[in-house]
Amino acid sequence: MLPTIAMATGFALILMGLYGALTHRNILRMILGFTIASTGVNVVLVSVGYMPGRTAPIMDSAVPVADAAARVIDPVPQALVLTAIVIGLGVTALMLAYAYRLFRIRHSLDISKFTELKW
Amino acid sequence: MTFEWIHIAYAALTLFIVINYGMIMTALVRKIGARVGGRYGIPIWQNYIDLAKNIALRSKITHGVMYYLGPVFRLTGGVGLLLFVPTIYGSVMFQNFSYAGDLILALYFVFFGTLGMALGAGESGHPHSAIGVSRGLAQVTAAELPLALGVYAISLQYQTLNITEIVAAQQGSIFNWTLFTNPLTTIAAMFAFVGTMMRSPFDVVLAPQEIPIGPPTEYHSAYLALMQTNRVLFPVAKVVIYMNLFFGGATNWAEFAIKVFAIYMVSVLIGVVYPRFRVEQSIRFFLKWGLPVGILAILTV
Amino acid sequence: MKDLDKNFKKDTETEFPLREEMRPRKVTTPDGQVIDIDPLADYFCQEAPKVHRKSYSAIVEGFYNWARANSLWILGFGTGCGAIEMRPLMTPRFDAYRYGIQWRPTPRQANLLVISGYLSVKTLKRAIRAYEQMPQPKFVVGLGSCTINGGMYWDSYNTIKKLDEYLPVDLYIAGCMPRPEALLAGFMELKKIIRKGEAEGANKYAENFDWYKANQKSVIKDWDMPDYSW
Amino acid sequence: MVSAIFIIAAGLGAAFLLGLLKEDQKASAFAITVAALGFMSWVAYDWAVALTTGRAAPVDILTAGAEPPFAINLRMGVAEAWLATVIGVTGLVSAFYLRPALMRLGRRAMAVLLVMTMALTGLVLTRDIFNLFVFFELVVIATGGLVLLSDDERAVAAGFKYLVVSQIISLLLLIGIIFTYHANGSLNIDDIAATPMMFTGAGLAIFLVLIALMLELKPFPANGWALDIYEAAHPGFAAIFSAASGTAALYAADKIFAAAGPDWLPLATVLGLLSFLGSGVLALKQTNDRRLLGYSSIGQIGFVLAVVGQRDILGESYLYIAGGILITHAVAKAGLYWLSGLVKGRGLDDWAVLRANPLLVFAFASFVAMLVGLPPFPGFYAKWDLMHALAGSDRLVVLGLILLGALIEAGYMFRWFGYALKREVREAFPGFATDKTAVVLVALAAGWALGFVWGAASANPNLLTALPILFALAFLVLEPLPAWAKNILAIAGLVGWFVWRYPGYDPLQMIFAVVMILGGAVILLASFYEKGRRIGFYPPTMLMYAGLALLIEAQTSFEFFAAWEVLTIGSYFLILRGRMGEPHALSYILFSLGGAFAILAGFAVASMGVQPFALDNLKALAEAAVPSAPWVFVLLAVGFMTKTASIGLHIWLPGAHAEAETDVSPMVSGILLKAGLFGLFILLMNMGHQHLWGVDLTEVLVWIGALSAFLGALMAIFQEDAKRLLAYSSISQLGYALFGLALMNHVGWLLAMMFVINHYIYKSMLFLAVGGVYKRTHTKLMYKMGGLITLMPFTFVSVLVGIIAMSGVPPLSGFGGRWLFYNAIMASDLRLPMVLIFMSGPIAFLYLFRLIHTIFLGQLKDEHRRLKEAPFWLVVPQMIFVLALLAFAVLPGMALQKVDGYIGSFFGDEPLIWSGRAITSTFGHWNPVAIMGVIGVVFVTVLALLLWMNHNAQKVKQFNIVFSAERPFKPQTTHFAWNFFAPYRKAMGFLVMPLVTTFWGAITDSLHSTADFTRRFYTGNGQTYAVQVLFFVVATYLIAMGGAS
Repeated sequence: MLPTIAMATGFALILMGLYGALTHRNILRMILGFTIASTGVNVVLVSVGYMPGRTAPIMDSAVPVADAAARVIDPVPQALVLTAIVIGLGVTALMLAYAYRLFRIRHSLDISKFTELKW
Repeated sequence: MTFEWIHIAYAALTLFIVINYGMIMTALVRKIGARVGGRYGIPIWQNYIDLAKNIALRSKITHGVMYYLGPVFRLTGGVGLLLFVPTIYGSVMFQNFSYAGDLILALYFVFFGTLGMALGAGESGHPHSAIGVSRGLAQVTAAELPLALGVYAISLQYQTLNITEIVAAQQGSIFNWTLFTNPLTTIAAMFAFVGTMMRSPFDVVLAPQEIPIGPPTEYHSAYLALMQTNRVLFPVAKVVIYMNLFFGGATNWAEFAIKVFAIYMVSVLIGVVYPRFRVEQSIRFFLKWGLPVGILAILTV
Repeated sequence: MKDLDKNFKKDTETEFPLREEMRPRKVTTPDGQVIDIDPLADYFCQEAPKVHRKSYSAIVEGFYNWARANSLWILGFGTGCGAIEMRPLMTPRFDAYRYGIQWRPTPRQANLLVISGYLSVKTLKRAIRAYEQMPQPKFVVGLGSCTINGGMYWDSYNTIKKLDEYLPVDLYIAGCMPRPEALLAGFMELKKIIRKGEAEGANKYAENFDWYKANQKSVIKDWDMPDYSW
Repeated sequence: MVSAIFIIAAGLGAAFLLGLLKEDQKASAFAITVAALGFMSWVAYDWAVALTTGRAAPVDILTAGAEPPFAINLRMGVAEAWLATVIGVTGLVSAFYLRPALMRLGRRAMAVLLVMTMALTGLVLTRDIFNLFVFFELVVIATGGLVLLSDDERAVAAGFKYLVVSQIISLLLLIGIIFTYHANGSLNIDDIAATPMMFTGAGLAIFLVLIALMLELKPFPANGWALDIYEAAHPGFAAIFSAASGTAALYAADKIFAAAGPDWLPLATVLGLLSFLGSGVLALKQTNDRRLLGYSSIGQIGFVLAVVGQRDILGESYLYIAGGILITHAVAKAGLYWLSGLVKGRGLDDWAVLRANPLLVFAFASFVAMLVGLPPFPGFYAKWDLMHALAGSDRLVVLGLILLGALIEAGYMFRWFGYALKREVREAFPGFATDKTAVVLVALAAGWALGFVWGAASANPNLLTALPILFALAFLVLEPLPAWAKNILAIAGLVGWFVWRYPGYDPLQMIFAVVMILGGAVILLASFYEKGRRIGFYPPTMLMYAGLALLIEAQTSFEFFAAWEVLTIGSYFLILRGRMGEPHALSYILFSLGGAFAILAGFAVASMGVQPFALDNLKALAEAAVPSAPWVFVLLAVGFMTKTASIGLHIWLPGAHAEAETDVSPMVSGILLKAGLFGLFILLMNMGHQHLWGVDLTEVLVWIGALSAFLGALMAIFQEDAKRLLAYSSISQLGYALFGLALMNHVGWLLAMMFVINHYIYKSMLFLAVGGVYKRTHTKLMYKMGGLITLMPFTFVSVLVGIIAMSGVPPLSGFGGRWLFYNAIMASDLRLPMVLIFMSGPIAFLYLFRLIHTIFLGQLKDEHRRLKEAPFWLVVPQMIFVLALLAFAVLPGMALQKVDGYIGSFFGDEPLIWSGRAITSTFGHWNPVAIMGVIGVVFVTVLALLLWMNHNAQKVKQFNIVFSAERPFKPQTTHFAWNFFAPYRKAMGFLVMPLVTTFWGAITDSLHSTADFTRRFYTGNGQTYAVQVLFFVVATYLIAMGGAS
């Protein structure tokens, strides 16, 4: 049940984020939308790897290495999420930097004003 | 057949006969025309006198080399055409140089004189000459078409391109003539015949007052004399081809004289009856009437 | 009644300018070179007419003269009202063809120039050109009194009076106008002259070329052509 | 061997190392960057060589010390190694190219460049899909950074749009990855391959991964964002973006497609073809060079994607084919972007400045040829193999669409090349930066080297080792020599080749070799008149002759096709040299390539994918009555008929021949057209009568030949331009030859053979003559000339002899053709087409007379009074031709008797009997010597007579004409020349309405308007692009599912 709710929440976040990113003209709002969407993706990632009744895949005294495979949840999605978050951060930072440069050029954050390149 | 020196003498004899025949016949035709109009007409020797007069002229001009050569080409074309076609069927003497080539040679050699004349007239620099040439060439492309088809049809009919063999196939009875065995082809070819004899209705090439007689407008004296000679020789040579292909050829000079005269008169009769066509009118005429007959001829043969 | 009275004669004091197209000019060739063009010298043969001797043999010349007499080709060039009298000659009633007389549309092929009546100065220029372009031997027949002494135009400001001051006339046919019968009779007379070998007008023209030219030029105002039209 | 992990390590390490440097140590930073990139390239190259030569085996590099799937693994195989080399070298070379920009922005920018290169290599090497995602994101970030290198402010917006779309792609990719993992429990690509997923359930997951990867390939139409990058980014980066990024992304997609299984391949095929065609059409309307290159990149990547879609049938040659196209594209596109950095203006015609450096023009030409897939570059070999594989598996639609796409690409690329060569340079030119030029030349060298490698690896002969081609290419090096020296070499080469090769020729090859090789040498005599160095003339000329030389000797379909392409390229550059040659050269190359592609398709279908395919096998194909045989016939015939310019495919010819240079016109008309006839000879000799829907195809050819002969002649008579007149006449003459061939009887073939010789002689002669006149008068309009006979007597004689021969008037050789023609049609069952031929004969007479009259006769114009005879070296070959024509007229047996026997061996009959000098056929006889003799004697006699009577004629001048007793006004108004056959136009003009031109014009117009309409789709708004991407994904999914269910 729990993974399903998490996954549904994740997809809902993705859709909300995308909707926000694609309907708002303000570049900052768009970036925010994408951040929300990538958070949603992360939730989905985690929910896919979750198994009910198991513990976190951390090899310490609580979980001996010998029976780890039976007691921990799948560690791979967790690792993926960590990586994805880091990358998401990088991309968001870059987008914000771009937003700054764009504002410097045109004194506007309206995406529809940057259409000199077309056709 | 191979070449022997005596052939030259024979050829000269043919040429002599045909030129004299042509001189008299064309004068006679004019005389007949005059009589029909109620006139007495020119003396029968008038062609000879005109020829002598033109040769006797004292001052001459030349516009250049091609101008000079034009009449030479013209007469060579006429003489050659005559000599490449057997004149009298069955006679060794009057086979001329027909071993040099067949019907196709005759068909294409017709253009030799035309080309030379056109070049000569061109070099005279006279715009009227060029206009005449332009008209003549334009008209002849359409006029020759039925003949080409007719020739194709009879070579299919007789399965040969050899004129002697074609004449041989028509011997025996008058009903063996192509005229009767293949009337469509004959009609098609006669379109071309009438179209290329420089007589009305197809003589806008020469329009005497508009473009003073067209291509030869600058020619005079001996040039003109050569062209006059060709003017009597060439039609006869051409008629000989038609005679051989469609009217059973000739086995002796009397038959030759009668048949050539009769065939020649076809164009004369049409000429005195019909008024002149403009060039595009005559092109359309040949495409509308001559071409379908020609196509029928090659399809039905 | 000479032509050369002062009302009629050309003003020779002031030079009449050449027509624009006959004036010397400079032309650039495709290669960019500038060349001089003198139309009169470049376009026209400048030779004077030659006197052509008779054939060495009297028999040949006799034969030639017979042929010339029996093959008279008239240049179809009507100058005055007499031109109308030429046409009936082709009809069944007169039928000049039986005498070997025919009409040709180009001077190159004609031997006989018929000046058929009065000759205005403008037409004279054309008649001279046509005459000069005919090959020798060539004959001139003057038709009617206008060619003899000006006739009814004796005091005209614009027509010449005596044709033989400009062209060598072989024969006049008098009358105003002469009937076709008179023309035929005249041509018969011309034939006789030719047969006798006396119709040497072309040689006379060549021999007295300067005199003829001076006369011609004294009445023709814009002489925009070479002295002799070949 | 250094482990491949060091490529990645070196990239990352150097990037970190740069962080330690001080901001102002730019030179050392750059040195480190270059060293790192050099190291990366070297490692990759080392691997590539080792793997290719078999010194090393492919290895998996395990990270984190565990086997997959528990750890990420990288794989170094042949493909990976070569692609990593391409990426590394592109990065390295671009670093040099970007040096000023990098120095300006400092070590950070250099680090980003290193990361970019590293990440792209990683994309290629990794076998783990999540790792793939990571490298992708690195590429995105690095791209975002490098876009800012541009001086163009608009690049910032472009980069942002790119980031927006990248966000969406990464969302899709991540979701796809996690569910793929969920479905089969592994992130390792090889594990995914072990459990292929169908279109259901987990299929959606793999679909998301695939579509995300394909979106990275910028598929049409969801690619507006990428085009903006291409247009606005620094060209040095655009080169990386196109060459390296494209290559890496494509290889990544390929890995997943390999894993996903063959069911997904149609998706790649469809999307690939859509991109290839769609961006090709849109590129037609582009005016900005970089955006055009962007479209071209997308198209090419689409092409490779389509090839990926065929991997199930390509088998072992997959790497060779896909790699060949991919690498050619990478090199060419990088080269072109680097070139674009040398050009200041952004318009296509601004590239005219390249003319300042012939080497750069050569580079441009090479890159264009690479993109279009012309020999000797890898794309050519790859395309050849690909087409054969497609034909072998009956994927004819794909085959057709790929060829269509290639043709469209050739259209805009060659148009652009034409601008560069012919348009005016608008502004003063400062000169090229040496380092950037050097970078371009590196790409050029790489392209040619790859051409050699691919040729060597090909199962077919390597073109770059063919002696004639090497000889032609040698002239590139010899360009600094003066023209006369090169000309001597060229002639010596041609003659030498002929002398060396002719003992091995059969009579048919012999005739064509004499016309093409020796004939070429004779025409080259005319080239001696050119002074100076004549840069750019000899390489294409000799390339054309090389193609012809190889064509004659071709044994297999590959040799034939390669030779065909080579001669096409050579002749294209030759035609382009003409003063007004630009549009005509373009239509020439398009028709020629269209025809070549038809030939390629024909051979591919004929061979059913089996190589090598000997040309003789066509016969087996016909005898076995394979159902595809008539189609092969049609394709090959259409291909050859584009070269012979048969009616319907003729519109390129008049301009191309008329606007060419004086000595080029006879080459392309007298010689080049014969290549088409040679092809038709081969085709008909082997395949004979083919029936399609009950119609005998040779009868169709007869009709086409007759129509060409007729309409060509008819159009010729209305031309005012002398060279155009001759060009249309070529259409007509080649129509005759085609007609004779298609009659499929002995005499008909002999007729065609005679036309090959005759047409070569008289058309070369006439073109040289008219060219000589053009040299003097500076005009080709005939009515502006006149009366040149006394000024140019030799030229006049050659024209006179030429037109007598051509019109078929005895006694010259044209009559022989007419005589054979009648004998041929007598032996045929066809009747109606003859009507057209009968008409065209006299019509030819019309235009020929017009040619000689309006130029040489009539009134001389003022400005031409001082003209001289044509240059000596133009007259020399003409006089040789005159003698040849006379000799051929008297002794036709000299050339024809052997051929007659040879043709007899095909038909098994002997219709002609050669006795002494006379020839007798079944129907008639022809004695050339007797004809010449009779005409000669009569002519001389009559002339003597005239001289005796008229020897004393007075020579007069041009205005001494009877002019109704007036005198002419001016020569211009006295010369009757303009609209010479006005009555003919009144009667027959309706037949020469430009229907064919209108037809082809409508096709190009509709393509252009489609492009103009469609490109409005790219609004420039980043959000719109993002929405388009989403729609594209959804639509593709729905269609794919619909197609699968």
